Amino acid sequence: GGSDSKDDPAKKSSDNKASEAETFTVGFDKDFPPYGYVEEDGSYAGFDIDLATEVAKRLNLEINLQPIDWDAKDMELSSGTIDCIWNGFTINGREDEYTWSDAYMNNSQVFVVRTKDNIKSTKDLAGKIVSVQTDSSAQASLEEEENADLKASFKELVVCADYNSAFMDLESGAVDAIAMDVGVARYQITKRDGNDTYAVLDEELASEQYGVGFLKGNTKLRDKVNDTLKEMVKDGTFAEISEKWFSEDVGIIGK
Amino acid sequence: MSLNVLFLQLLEGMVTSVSIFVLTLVFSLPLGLVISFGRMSKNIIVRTISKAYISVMRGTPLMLQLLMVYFGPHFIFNINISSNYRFYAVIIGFVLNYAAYFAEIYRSGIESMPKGQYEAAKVLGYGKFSTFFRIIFPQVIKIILPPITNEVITLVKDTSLAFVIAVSEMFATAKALASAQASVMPYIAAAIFYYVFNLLVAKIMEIIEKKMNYYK
Amino acid sequence: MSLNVLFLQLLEGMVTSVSIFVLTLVFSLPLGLVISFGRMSKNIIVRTISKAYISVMRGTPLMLQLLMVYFGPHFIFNINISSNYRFYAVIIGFVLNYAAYFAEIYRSGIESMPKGQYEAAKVLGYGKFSTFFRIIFPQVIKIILPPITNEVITLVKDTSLAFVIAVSEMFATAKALASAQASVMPYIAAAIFYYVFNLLVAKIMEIIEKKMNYYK
Amino acid sequence: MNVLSLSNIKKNFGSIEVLKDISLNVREGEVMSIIGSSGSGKSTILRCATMLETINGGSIIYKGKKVAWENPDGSIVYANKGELTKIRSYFGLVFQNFNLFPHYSVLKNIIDAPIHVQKIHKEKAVEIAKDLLIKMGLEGKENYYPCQLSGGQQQRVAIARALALNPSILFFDEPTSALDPELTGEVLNVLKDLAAMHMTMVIVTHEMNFAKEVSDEVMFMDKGVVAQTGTPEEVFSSSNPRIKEFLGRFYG
Amino acid sequence: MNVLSLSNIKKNFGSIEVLKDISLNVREGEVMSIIGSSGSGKSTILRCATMLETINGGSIIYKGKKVAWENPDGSIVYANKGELTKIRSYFGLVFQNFNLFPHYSVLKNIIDAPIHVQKIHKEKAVEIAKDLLIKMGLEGKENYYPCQLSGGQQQRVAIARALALNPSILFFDEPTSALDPELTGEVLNVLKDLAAMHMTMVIVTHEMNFAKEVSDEVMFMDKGVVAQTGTPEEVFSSSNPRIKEFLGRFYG
Ligand SMILES: Nc1ncnc2c1ncn2[C@@H]1O[C@H](COP(=O)(O)OP(=O)(O)OP(=O)(O)O)[C@@H](O)[C@H]1O
Ligand SMILES: Nc1ncnc2c1ncn2[C@@H]1O[C@H](COP(=O)(O)OP(=O)(O)OP(=O)(O)O)[C@@H](O)[C@H]1O
Ligand SMILES: [Mg+2]
Ligand SMILES: [Mg+2]
Repeated sequence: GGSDSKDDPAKKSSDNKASEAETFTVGFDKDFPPYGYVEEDGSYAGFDIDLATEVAKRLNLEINLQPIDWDAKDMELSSGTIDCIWNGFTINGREDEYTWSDAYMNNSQVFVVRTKDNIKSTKDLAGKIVSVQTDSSAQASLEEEENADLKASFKELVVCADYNSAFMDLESGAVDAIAMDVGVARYQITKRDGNDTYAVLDEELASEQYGVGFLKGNTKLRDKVNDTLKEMVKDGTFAEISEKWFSEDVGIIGK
Repeated sequence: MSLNVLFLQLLEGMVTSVSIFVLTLVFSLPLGLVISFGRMSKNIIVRTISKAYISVMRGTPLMLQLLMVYFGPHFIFNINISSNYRFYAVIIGFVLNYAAYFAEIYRSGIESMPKGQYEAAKVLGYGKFSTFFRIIFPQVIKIILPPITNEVITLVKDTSLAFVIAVSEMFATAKALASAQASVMPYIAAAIFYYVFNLLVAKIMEIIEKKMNYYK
Repeated sequence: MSLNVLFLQLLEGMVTSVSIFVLTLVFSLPLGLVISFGRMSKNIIVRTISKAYISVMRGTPLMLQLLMVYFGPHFIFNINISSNYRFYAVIIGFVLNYAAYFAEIYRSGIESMPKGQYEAAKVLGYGKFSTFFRIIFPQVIKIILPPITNEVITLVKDTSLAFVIAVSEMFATAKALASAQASVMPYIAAAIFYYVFNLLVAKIMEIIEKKMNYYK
Repeated sequence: MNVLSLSNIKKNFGSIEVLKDISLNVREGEVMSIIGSSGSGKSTILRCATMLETINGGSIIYKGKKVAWENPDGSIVYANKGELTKIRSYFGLVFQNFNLFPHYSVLKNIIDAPIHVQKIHKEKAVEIAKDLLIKMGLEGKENYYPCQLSGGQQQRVAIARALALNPSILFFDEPTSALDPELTGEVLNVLKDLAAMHMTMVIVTHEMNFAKEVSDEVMFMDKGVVAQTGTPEEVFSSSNPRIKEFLGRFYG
Repeated sequence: MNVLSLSNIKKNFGSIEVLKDISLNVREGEVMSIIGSSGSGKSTILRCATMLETINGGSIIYKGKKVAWENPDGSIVYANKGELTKIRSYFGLVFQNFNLFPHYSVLKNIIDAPIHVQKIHKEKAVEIAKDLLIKMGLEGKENYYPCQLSGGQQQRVAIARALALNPSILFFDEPTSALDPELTGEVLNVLKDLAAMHMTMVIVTHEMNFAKEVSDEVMFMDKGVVAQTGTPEEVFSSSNPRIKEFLGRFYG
């Protein structure tokens, strides 16, 4: 168990950060559009990136966007090399592992299928091969007790490395469905330039909330960010950013 | 979570890793020999093709080669691929890649054989086939064991690349566990597995080397 | 997105990859020599430590070593690490790892030197230092160039491991672009980069080998 | 009857003419020594005769069977593969550096070719090999590896290996170079025994004493041509200035 | 004056006594040949005298300076490092297989030690080297590499390399084995020239003719002991049965 040993350095590094307090280092997965990814010109973009940038500006902190290897996120956070994880980061199931901001948007896990396959509901997935990204919320949901029957009905659950290869798997017929975050699913489907090729099942696998994760105990920074987010909701900036990425206001903070 | 429990959880991944390891060796060692013949062929076309093959296989990342082998049939020939093909694709990709490395090792060994051994065999009436397999190759094996050992040890660690086409070997499992438990223990378990596996491989190779030392 | 634009995109990553490559070689080649001396030392403590070092470095995945080097200071000594340390950690990790491989290559080369060369130098009055650096080492270099080339080519591809501690080298950039654009083109561009880089490295090593061929 | 006839052999390496016009005949039971200074082409003759090098002119005939001959247009033709395989069994060659197979024991070195080339039954091959080992004074060394033997012993294994195939003629390339006087004596005694058994032999040697003592015929080579051939007495008392110069030290 | 005195030298390899009780004195300007059968310990004597092996008993003295001696308790002491470095410059050794430095040109092989060991100025070293090359008949070979030279030429480079350090005594281990009669003659002539120049030399050789002709003293070794020492006439007409047997072939 590593949770005990984590408490002590946590305080220390958060104190330290407070005294420096010049920069705001945001850890994110640059492989996770539309929340965080690399633009054609090499800059980082995404819904969460825009939010974090705005928050930093209001707090008078210099934003430092740090793409990280998702597998190393906990080590990055506990060693103090990043101040928070902000990147479509699911609160549910991780409530005790981080100090969280308020949830700022809802997310759901859905199934993406090929349109021509005539899969309309999760029942139709019986006997099919379903792909899920390793260490994703969708995988966590499928491992849960309440979804045991659904999972058992699949012919096989394939754990893949990234969504790019998962979509190639779907396209080439090796898998029949991908369980994934709806936002990412929409982005990938649009990008893949074939709204007709893929469909998202209406039936959701699970729903959950995204939040900003801080090192356990770092309430000081969490409070500042939280207050700023609320302020942004109030003056409409949050809605504006949301419209830009999702054509609607997805915000749930302060509502 | 104790190391014991952890190892149990990693067990399935370990079996996959070891299978990839064993199957790769079983097929790439002979294939490498065939390619080394091509590389040394007098026929310029065969030689050029073998040379290009070795160059590309050694010059591009194995990870990309695995993606190619797995997705290639669909994207190039528009064939629907089945999920069962994953594991085969991993083996094919590893075999094709390692055969290129082994081919160069064989070549260096074969080319270092003194001409006198060929000449002695020729004068004694051996044909080309028996000259190679009775006289030359057994001696080549002795010479090339150390570089082969190097490649084999690299292979132990390379098995982790299989996850790029969703074959869950040991390291992928360890990574997932590390995330889920927000702990570095699975990594440590993985390191121990690799280290022990490597020690084992090194020990076996050492024994083979010793066995070969009955002469010279 | 055209290949041109893509390459521009990947350029920054390439610079990182090449820097890792060059710095690793610059430091690990001499360090490897020092370790090989340790490995051949008459002092059993020095020899055992060197042996263990080599065994662990070659026996565990480089990826884990990078994580250790970067996060170790914090988790073990409770030192605050800064983000600037990332790149240094990558270099330290690569250097420590590759030095172990180079050490074994040096050792094999040094041990293969005929005793007569040492004896000739001794009778002529050379001291230990000049015997090694004037007589033995220049000849060792010639012998070990091929295995060194193998390691160097592996290093080209290993640079992609740097992303585990968030140093965005070329391959990580390619992967991110592939995700953002839902396309395999960045992968292909990456493959071309590796291939060309490797060709270049192989060519340079070939030229050095030719230069060394002025004797024997 | 001639076991071997070389006629007008020419051999070039690139633009260098190493053998210019070499003819020699070896009769059954005859011992011929080839002497001459370094680089004169002695080894090359043996290599051409044993088909390790292809000739550029002339003809090679073993026991009346043509190995290679000149077409009217001057090009060289070799006999077909089957024929050559058969002719290979007529001769044996003991290399200057022996070229034993290091991964085979002494016994295996001797029996491997009989078993796998001549398809002789294994028991038979072992019997022949053991006989030869006794003859060569190597009794009890069956299971040694070449690296465990002294130079002289290795050489005797190489001779046994060649003899096991029951050749009609045996070639030796400098069988005693790099041996000390005692070992040299030992090896030369083996050759003398073979001569006494009427083994047909061609020996390239620097041992003038031996050439004089054991040969029926001596051939002196100089820069790719035969300077003189004859009985040992004829050659060693030759008035040819090149031969006199070469032998100078010997009588020194 | 004795350039070298070995007294009661003992040398074991593990439990094998290779040198049992060897004493010899080499006077200035003297040429001593060591003969004897293979394995009798000839090379080992040279290796002990040149400090390539440490002795297990006895003493070594060069020009009155003690290199190694026995303590009262029988243990062997060597002189200190500085002293040994100085004494090393008194002798040169030409190895049986030459041991030239393959990565250095002929010139560099000769001048490297004078420049880097004896700290002689480069121009001076080159001058000395060129003189020696002329003396050895190697003019114009300065920029060749050892691999481009014949065996005889390599040997002469090895001699020049040893002479360039201006030693008081020169050791040779089988300088002519594996050379053809002509090259042998050539190398022996070089040694004769050195003898004529009153170079002090100890030569292990299988060339009885040469030993007889050029030596002031001949030492016959047998199984780690000195069977006889004396003038060539004395040794070559010895009544010792072992010597007679060994020389048998020579007179044969
Ligand atoms: N494969 C080759 N390519 C080019 N030249 C060669 C080759 N083999 C031999 N020669 C040359 O042919 C000439 C004769 O060589 P050969 O080996 O027959 O001489 P040799 O009489 O046996 O000499 P030695 O007594 O030194 O063995 C030499 O000048 C040699 O350099
Ligand atoms: N390093 C060693 N370890 C063990 N035994 C050795 C070693 N060096 C030499 N010997 C043994 O010592 C004995 C004398 O060897 P040495 O080389 O001095 O003989 P030699 O008279 O020079 O013979 P040759 O004429 O064959 O050169 C031999 O029996 C040899 O096997
Ligand atoms: Mg020859
Ligand atoms: Mg000796």
